[in-house]
Amino acid sequence: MTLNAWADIAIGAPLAVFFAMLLGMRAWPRAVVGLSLLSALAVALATWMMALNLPEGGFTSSVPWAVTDDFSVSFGYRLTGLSTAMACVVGTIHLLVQVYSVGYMADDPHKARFFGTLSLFATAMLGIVLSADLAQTFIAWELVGLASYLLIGFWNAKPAAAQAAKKAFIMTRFGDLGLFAGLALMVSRLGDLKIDTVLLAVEANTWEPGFVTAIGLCLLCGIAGKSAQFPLHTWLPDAMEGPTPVSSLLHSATMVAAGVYLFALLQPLFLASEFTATFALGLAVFTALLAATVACVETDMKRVLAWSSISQLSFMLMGLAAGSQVAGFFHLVTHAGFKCLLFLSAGLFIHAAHTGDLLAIGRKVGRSAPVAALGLVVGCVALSGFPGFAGFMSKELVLHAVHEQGMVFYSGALLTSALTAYYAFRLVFLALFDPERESVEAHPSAALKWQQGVVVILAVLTLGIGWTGGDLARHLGASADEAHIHWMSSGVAFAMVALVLGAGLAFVDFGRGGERAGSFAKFPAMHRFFASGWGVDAFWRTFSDVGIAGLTRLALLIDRGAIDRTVDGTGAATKVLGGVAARMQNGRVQLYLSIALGLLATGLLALGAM
Amino acid sequence: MADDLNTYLIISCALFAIGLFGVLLRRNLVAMLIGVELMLNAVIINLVAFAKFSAPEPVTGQVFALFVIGIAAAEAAVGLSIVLAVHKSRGSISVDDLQELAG
Amino acid sequence: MSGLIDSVQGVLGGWLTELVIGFVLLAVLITLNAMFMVWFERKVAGWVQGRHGPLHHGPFGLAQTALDVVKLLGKEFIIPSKVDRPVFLLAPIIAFLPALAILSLIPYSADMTLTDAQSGLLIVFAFGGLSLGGIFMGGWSSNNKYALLGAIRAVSQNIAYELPLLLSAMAIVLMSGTLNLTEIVDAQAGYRWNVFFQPLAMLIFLISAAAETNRAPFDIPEAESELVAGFHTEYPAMGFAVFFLAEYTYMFAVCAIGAVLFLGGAAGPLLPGPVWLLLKVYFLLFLMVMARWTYPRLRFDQLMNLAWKYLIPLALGNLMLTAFVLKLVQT
Amino acid sequence: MLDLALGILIVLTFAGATMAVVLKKVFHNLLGFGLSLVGLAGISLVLGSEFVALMQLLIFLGGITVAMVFAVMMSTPREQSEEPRTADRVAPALLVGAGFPAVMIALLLGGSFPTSPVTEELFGVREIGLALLTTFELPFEAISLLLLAAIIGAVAVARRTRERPDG
Amino acid sequence: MAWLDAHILTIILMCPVVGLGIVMLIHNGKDLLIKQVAAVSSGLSLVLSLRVWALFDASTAELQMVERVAWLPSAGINYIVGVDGLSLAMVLLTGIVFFTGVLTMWELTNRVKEYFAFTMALVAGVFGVFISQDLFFFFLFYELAVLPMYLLIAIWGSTRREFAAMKLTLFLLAGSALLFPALIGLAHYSGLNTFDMTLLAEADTDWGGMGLILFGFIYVGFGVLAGIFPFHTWSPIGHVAAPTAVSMLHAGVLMKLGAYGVLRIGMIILPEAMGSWAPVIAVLALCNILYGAFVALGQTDLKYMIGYSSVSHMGVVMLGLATMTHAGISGAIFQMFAHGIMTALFFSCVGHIYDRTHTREISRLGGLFHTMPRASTLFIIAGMAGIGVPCLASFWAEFLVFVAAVKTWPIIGILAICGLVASALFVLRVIQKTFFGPPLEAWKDLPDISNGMLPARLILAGTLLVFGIIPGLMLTNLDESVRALVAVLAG
Repeated sequence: MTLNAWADIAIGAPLAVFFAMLLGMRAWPRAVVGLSLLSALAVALATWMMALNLPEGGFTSSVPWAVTDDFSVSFGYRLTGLSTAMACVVGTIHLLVQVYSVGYMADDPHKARFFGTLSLFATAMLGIVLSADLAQTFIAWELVGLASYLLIGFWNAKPAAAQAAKKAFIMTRFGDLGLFAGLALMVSRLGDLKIDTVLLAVEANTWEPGFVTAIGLCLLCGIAGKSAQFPLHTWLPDAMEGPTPVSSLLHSATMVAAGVYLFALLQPLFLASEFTATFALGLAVFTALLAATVACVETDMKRVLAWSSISQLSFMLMGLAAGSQVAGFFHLVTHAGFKCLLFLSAGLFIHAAHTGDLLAIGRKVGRSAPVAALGLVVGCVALSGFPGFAGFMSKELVLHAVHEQGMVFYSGALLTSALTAYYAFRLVFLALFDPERESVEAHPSAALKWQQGVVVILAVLTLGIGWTGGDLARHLGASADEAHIHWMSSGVAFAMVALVLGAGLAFVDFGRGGERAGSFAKFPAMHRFFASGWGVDAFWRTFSDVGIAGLTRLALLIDRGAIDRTVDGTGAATKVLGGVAARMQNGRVQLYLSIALGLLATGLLALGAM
Repeated sequence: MADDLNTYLIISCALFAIGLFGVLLRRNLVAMLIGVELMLNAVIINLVAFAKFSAPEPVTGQVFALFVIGIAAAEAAVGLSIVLAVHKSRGSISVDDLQELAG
Repeated sequence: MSGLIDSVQGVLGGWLTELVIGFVLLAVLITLNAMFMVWFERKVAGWVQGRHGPLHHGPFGLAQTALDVVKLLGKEFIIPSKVDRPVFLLAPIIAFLPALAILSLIPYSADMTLTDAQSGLLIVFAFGGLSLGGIFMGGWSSNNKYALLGAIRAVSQNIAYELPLLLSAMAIVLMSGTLNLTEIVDAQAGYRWNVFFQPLAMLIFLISAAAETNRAPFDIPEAESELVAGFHTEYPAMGFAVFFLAEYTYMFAVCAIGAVLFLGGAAGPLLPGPVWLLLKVYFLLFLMVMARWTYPRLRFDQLMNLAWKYLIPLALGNLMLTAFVLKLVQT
Repeated sequence: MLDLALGILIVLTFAGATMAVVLKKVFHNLLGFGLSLVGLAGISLVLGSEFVALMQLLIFLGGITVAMVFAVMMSTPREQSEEPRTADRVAPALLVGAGFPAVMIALLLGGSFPTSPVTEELFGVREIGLALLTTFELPFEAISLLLLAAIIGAVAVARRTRERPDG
Repeated sequence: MAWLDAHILTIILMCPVVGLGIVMLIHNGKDLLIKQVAAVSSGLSLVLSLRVWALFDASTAELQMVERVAWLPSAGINYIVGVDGLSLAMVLLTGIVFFTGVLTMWELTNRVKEYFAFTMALVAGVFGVFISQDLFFFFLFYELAVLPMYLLIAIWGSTRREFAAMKLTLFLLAGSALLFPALIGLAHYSGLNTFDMTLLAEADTDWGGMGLILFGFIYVGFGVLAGIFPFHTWSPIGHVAAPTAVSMLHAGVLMKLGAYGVLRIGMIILPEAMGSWAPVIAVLALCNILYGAFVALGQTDLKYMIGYSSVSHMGVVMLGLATMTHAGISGAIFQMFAHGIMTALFFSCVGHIYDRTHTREISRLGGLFHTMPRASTLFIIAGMAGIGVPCLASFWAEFLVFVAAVKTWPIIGILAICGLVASALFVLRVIQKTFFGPPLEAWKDLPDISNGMLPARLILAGTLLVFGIIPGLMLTNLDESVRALVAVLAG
């Protein structure tokens, strides 16, 4: 089978599931689930086949989709090392999440809708990844937004879920405006948006620097929206209202990864403008720090993970913005693995505890769920950057790249690593080592087997994935050296120090029992500040309440006060004029006749004069 | 004089003027109707005159004059029936008493 | 006499002279006719009612009417105080003149016509309508409610019967293809009188004619028992005489037209044309007089019903049938 | 000769028309109107339109005027008080009545109409009849429909009030 | 079949006319029969418009399926019908909305005969406008389409229906008052003394300043119907008052008449004037987009919200036309089509909800997703189309328009793109408040869209999807015609 066919399968199979669901297969949920699993399997297979059979120099194919004289949009696949690697991540994670969901959603009456939409999610994400045309990317990008909207709001009877879904959609849409504007700006210089065309144009360096910067910033806006960077990140923690498998998929391989992937894809464009690159780097460092501090004080398990995702996404962007595609992308891959693991484990915990509150989980479940605990430990160790584990390997590369960009960024990144270690171990300690643990009865269920199986598989994967850096770099077309860790460098040493400091503080705060409030609580003002997410959420709420609502009120005021009043005023004026005319309509035929003849005479005179 | 078109047109205009004057002056419905009929007759003179002097086919003007006569008859029929109806309902046929539509 | 004519001719020109002479002759004819008719009516009435009628003055009482005229001429012409004077005075003349005009159009023989108008028949009807003017002027100006009621009756009756009159005549126009009275007579040459082809039309014509001339049984405008004397209640002496004259003239004219239309006009064997015409006219007049003394007067609503519900539809049907048959014959 | 005839007719017409408008009693107006119609028919005759002239007599005089007389007799008591003829009523009527035709006459004299050679030939009833049934068949039919409608309408209008005796 | 193909446009026009005639002959009480006649007539016109679509030759910009009958040659008025790429989509749109509109009103019980008679008169007018190639007939049909609106709203409407109907009628008549002199002016000042639009377009008349004035008249006159800012207020109020299918026709088809008129008469006949007016049009279109979206955001009534969203979307159409580029104009026409289908779907869902709950207040609704999954899903599809979600037809339209706008007027274009967020805001807000959340007790047992009433909505949703996934269906047909137009506009 050709690469094109595999790509067709990767995109088409899940889409078919979605349409089947939409067009009435909802009535047979089990069939949908089966079909969905089958398609996920096909997708995973296809992505791996593409990656393994990728010819030297990549593969491109496209057919015209929407053609106009000014520009055209094509539908096609552009398979490169980057895209196939990403596709593998998406395909694999998607498969695992689907399998996990079989157990997780076993009792939900709407599971057909769930699996259908999940498939749409995969289609959309793969659409982004495999796309040969930025317009197609944009379309898929929007579809990802739609699918995430539907999934986050899956339990839409819950007002919080509906609200979160709306928030996610609107905030990412804010970013998409930038993306759209950037694309539109590009189209004003190019005939089409094929990625090759764009990259060639960037390479040719024919655009004036200001224009490149403008495009870069616009695109960055879109990336910030999708990948939850400051200031468009607040939707992500709220998105935890969705079912856990969704969170897992959303955070690891799809949606948020899309932004990072786009950055990686168009890296030359961003790097072409020094300002854009530096700005992106600065933004990433700032976001990473912000998110990490919030994660340190957050008490809901999934929200901790969400903030951690934001922070880790910033790390990826740091790597990319610093110029290292391998570093940034490798971190994406490893993060996909361990974050997925963490979420799925969290899902098990929450399933058992019926709550997401960390302290409650520690008290109610703790170590009595061994598989979940295993997942949590492996995931957190990887997250914290423990040497030899996945997180460490990729993060080290990122730090290395950032180091070259200046000490300010590097120190910020380093501080973030320390905080990462702190909140990762805080999570472990709070969840597993609660001295006041209650006794719990286990809930053995057949459905749980699916989930536990997936967690175990992922844990194994996470353990191994850190060592694939060299292969990945080669697959991306770089030398394996780029993924090589210089164990004996000062960078590793600094990282180790950060890890030890962070983990140590976590152990001091939470490892030994006690009040379990943490060091941050000792500075209440700072704690409050962090807990409120640095006030960004409040800012957006104010923006929405004052800015948008104000504009709305203004528009309404104009509409009702000015325009409608003018219009109705015209009506009233007509009425008055009508009253005047009615006076003339006094029932005297003679008057009418005189008027008519007067007009006629005037007309005749005018005609005579002509 | 008798073979000059303008003579007849002026006759017609003058007759029209008298009719118009009548319509405007009088308040009696029948008298107003008479004025209207005079105006119609002015038109007939016009048509017949043009038929003689300038129409390519004289018969056309005459035919139109006949149509005008026919319409005048119809108008008179309806007008007079209205006069009778008005008289029956208000006992007067002066337009001064018929101003309910005045605004 | 001929000298006088020539001298007049010298002054006025040929056709005008002819006209003047013609009208003078007509005036004579009219006067004689009226006088004769009054006598004739009284005689027929007497005959119908089994009595004698006028007897004492002249042979068969023929001078009776002449004496009546003298009496009328000698009477005082009283004008009531509240009448509309000009109209009151004008009314009898207006009533009389159109009848005279009609008589001028009758072809008295093949070549004896005062005016041989192309649309003679139309002119006849146009003037026929005019004679009504005298009646309503008289009725309205008299300032008398009987007179006004009589005028109103006359007007509505005339409007109603004008239609069947015209329609029945139109059937003849269709058959002869002309409006010229002489040509209509010519079309009946060889005793192909229209009465044989159009008996219904003639019947309608006669009935309508009686109504138009306010003759009994259609004499409700002057119904003595209801309206005293109708529209001429207030007229004394000569005024009354002229109205009387007008009525008999009009009767004569209508019958003359009837003779022209249905009875072949002046055509007839042996005798000269005018004689034949007079014979036919007086035959028709005899019919009308007979009708007067035979039938009771109609009520107003019966009168209207007769016109609108019977005569007009019948006349229309007759007209359409005629047109249809003519088309059939032509093709 | 023709000029003389025309002159007499014009005098007749305008005398009648003036009576028709100025006299205060409607009945007199009608008589004036009748007089004017006779003059008008004569003018038509002078213009060679015999048939039109006859129709003017037959329909206007024999039909419309008589109908009007009928209406007057039915509706106007003789002693009905006459409308006041004050200056504020006469002046505007005079103004418009004179002004509009003045404009027309001014325009008329200002320009000239294209004239074709005068046809002396009299167009008789036959030609008019043919024209009515060929070229002008549609308007002819329309007129007949109009008349029908007018008759029905007149009857309906006159009758409706009869059903409302107290109206 | 050949005869049919040769006269297909006239036959399409005749479908509603004949339907109207038959309906008028049916006895008043036989509602079902009347509805069946209406359905057959509308179905036939839909089938025929599909046939037109199939017959259409996309490789030429010429008018196709032309029929020409001399009517008043002396006045330059002829009955000319024909379609090119610009009107093709509109004909299909009318067919679809007409058919689905009739099906949507299947449950009508109040004065059925009159309702369908007026609807068919309206649709006949709409078809006429879209296929007329003669200014006189164009105007005639335009008026025919506009006037039944008054009765349809005033008789079968709801909230403040008389007021709304009157306001709407006055607005549209005011527009017509501008149009009529403009159309006469076109025929007169062209010096050709013809109303034939093709001839007028081909003549190289030098319009000069008169062209600017005429274009202004045409733009405002038609623009009133297209709901251009600030002449839009009649539109939402009319939507609110109108019964369901009338709203569908109103927003789906009637408002398109306005934009189509500007395109067909203004731009094609007066290209130079269009060039001068374009900036004004673009700025007003931007006002429409942003302003409409913000006002929509402030609405509490479902139909008002959709009404203002239409204002916003019509802004996209006008913006596309104002770019005067191939992509922009194609996008504008695509948007006319897509928006027509989309609002029809919107209103048919809202109509269903209103019929069941008897309220359209957003604050009184909630959790309908669980009681009416079908209606909700369809509404959400329409909503997603409204905010330009890909794979639904309007995405392509907006994409093309905005990209072209950024190219022609970068600032206006980028500001217009911001409108997308605003529209996303109000659509999502309404979905969240109306359909999501816990199901309310009051609406718990309300029936969903029945199987019988579903097909109409499915046709609409399906059309959105098909054209969203295969935009080429639309763009290929537009290609040549728009190219010719752009060439004219470029001088």
